[in-house]
Amino acid sequence: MSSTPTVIGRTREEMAQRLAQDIPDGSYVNLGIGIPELVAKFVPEGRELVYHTENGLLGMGPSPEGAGDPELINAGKRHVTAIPGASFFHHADSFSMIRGGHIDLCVLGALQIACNGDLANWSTGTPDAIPAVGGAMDLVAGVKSIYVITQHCTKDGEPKLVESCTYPLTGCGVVNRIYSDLAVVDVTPDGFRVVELSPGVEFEYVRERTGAPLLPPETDH
Amino acid sequence: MSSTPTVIGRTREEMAQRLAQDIPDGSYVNLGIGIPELVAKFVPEGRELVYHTENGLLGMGPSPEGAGDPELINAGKRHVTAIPGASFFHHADSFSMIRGGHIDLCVLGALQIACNGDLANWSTGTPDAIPAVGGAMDLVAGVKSIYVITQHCTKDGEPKLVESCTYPLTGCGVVNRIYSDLAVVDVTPDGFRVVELSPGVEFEYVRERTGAPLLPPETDH
Amino acid sequence: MINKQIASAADAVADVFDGATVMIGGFGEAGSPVELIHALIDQGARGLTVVSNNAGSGEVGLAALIKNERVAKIVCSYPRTANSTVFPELYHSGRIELELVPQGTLAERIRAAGAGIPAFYTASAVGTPLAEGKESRTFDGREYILERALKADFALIKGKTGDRHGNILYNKTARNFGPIMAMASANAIVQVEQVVDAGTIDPEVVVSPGIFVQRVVEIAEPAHESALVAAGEVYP
Amino acid sequence: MINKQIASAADAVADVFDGATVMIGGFGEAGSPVELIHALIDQGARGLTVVSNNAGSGEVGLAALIKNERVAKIVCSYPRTANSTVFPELYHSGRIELELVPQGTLAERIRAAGAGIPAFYTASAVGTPLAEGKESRTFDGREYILERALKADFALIKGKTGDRHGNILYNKTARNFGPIMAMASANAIVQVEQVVDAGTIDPEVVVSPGIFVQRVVEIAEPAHESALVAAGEVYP
Repeated sequence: MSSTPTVIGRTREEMAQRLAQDIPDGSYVNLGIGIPELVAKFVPEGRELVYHTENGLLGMGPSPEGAGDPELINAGKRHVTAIPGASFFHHADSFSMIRGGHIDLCVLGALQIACNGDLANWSTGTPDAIPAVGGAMDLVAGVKSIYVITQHCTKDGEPKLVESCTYPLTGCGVVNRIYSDLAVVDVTPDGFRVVELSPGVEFEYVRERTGAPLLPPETDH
Repeated sequence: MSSTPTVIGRTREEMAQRLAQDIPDGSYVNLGIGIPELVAKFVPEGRELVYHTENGLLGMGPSPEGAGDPELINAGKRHVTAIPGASFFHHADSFSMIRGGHIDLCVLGALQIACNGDLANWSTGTPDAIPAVGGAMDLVAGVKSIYVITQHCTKDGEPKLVESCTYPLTGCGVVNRIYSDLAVVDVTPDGFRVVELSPGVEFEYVRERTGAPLLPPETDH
Repeated sequence: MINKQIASAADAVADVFDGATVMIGGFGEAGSPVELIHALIDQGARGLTVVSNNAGSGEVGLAALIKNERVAKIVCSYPRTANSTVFPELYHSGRIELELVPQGTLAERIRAAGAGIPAFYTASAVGTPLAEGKESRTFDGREYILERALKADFALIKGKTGDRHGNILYNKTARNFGPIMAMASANAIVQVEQVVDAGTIDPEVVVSPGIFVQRVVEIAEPAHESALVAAGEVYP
Repeated sequence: MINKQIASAADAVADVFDGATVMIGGFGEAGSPVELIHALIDQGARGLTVVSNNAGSGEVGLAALIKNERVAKIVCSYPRTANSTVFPELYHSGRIELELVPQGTLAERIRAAGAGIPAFYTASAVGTPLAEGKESRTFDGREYILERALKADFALIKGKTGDRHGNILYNKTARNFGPIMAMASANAIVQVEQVVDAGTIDPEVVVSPGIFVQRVVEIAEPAHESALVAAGEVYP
């Protein structure tokens, strides 16, 4: 078995692709900066999603071909486009959409997720870091469903799915589901439960890399 | 003296005209329903005022000649026009202008005004009346200056300027100045003070028709 | 694909349930969604809590809904109207409950619900009978009262132009409560004179972004309440 | 006659005083009023409290204002930027104070000030370090924190088109904080590419009604921050 692949589980693109399958047609979606942004590329044919970017655009389209408009950007400050049917609005209206529960889904990255749904994704809490939170706390407090897309472990091999977050929280009990390289994991009243293992990944392998009790997939009855 | 005039003091038009002299150029003004509406006709040449109507129009113009638009109305539900430079907006934005202190002056009618500036102008408190308040409480709480335009006494000869309102209040300590048929009266920390008597009206005559102590005009020093 | 256009007013209000809270746009007749209200009368839901600035006039539109005793309670700033005996009659005989709210507080409570703000402080109504029983608190030396958000199950709104995304433009002062009631309602139903293709409305001028609107109905030539009242019409 | 147009950016910011609270529009470079900020640097006011979503980039615009040590405190949601060492340097050496506010709470606090709401409740930041020391309260079984309105003496805003009444249109996502900062500031100063005759802007599409704007300055060809940074420019 010297041909064991060096990569086990899903790549970033595959994680984004897997998550994209679970977004219902017609959803209003806010995609965080980084891997979450990849999700838009993988939405299955025939589904129409409307993307919200908190800096004041509903109906965000992909990055423009050629030169962009420095006044048409997304929350990550990248040049984007507006689809037919888009609208621009000010920040208070934009966060009314978020805080008021009008957005169906937000996809975010994470530093840590606790088994009660607590999320830490804005600060490592180190004293020399410049604290910066942006709209993360508003998104997790207001959007109907919060999906996290993340590597299962840090680069140092530490679990990101934990009993209790050690980093400063973004929100309490807010995460609904995690799409990692190793598995799709739901946050349930009983804690983490695997919904689906990535191809070629064993439950035990994921359990060992999870910092809190992990329930196996529910068997069909 | 059998030629004593039956009308003493200012007519409704003259009250409106007198008040109009005191509105500075460039003011944002909300005019209540009834006599206050007359004020717009008497603004001195060379002054530009911008009229706000709480149902969503800044830059209200006069009633249209000919048929009006049933969807272009003022707070009194009368057909109006919009001046060049006008804007339409929704009710939360409209009352942000009011509550946020952006409007310079509101002119209102009154049932009673107390010498501490309390105003009653929305209900006689009779049990069979249908209570209806509209925007009056928001206006008196939010607009920078509140001028009342009113007959000095009721049709039954009862004073409207009183020690303490017996009718339900619209707001506490909100009235700055009263323009009546008999006088212009300021609400001061010391109570009612005549600023100016109407032509041909004696101070004593006004004092007798005022239900609270009335201070004479301050003499020039 | 997203397509919020509904074939008829009847279809658009089909699921309004007994006891629902229904916001109804309009300031007087401007912005009053007459056709949607008539469809709601036909639909038959009862025991409604209606949130609307006024209580209608004549015996059409909102006044007809009240006259037909579908409204258990109205939340309103100014239920007194020149041309209606409908509300006063039911009110005096105790067949309709009234919650009287200052107009700006009404607007802000609705906006708060749409914006996810459960409660806020305002100086409006402090020291008046409408502040009785409300919590009060001083900030920077001024007294304020606490007001709660006001949300609804449905909103009936009159716009001018819409598209399949639910983007809405309004006409002049008929805009009034429409945009905020759309925000505050689980199901915002908007009648417009014309449904246009997505992209026809400039994104810079959209008044109600589609996310706040669930259903759009085309009513090409909406009736004006004042014309119906002048003609002595009675609905149904 | 009402004419809010001011001849120059310098004239428009002439009365900004030491210690003033100044809101500065923009999300990243979109909507950043570079020319007004540079005029403020030239003007010389110090000890400012700046309210702005970010802390600027490079050594132009907001970053230059900070670099020149005019800012005693910044109220901000995301002061970390790709192309600036200016804020981190001053922050680490204790020469600038930071009040970190979640972006939506920042927007709502600004809007509240403009709307005459002294305080409101929000669920954002509940249970996080940014809720420490804040009052909390439960409504309908959910916990919220109390947030206060945030007002300013001046606002520097970038619009696209204006008129003598102060009506303003914005450009795409450069709208962001402009309309609410105008509401919340005693003196809202807006630079626009073009001042047009009153009546040119359709009253249906006005974004900032003139009542919220005190001064309008025409800057026909405003600089883009990213272009200045790419060119290595430093102000002054």
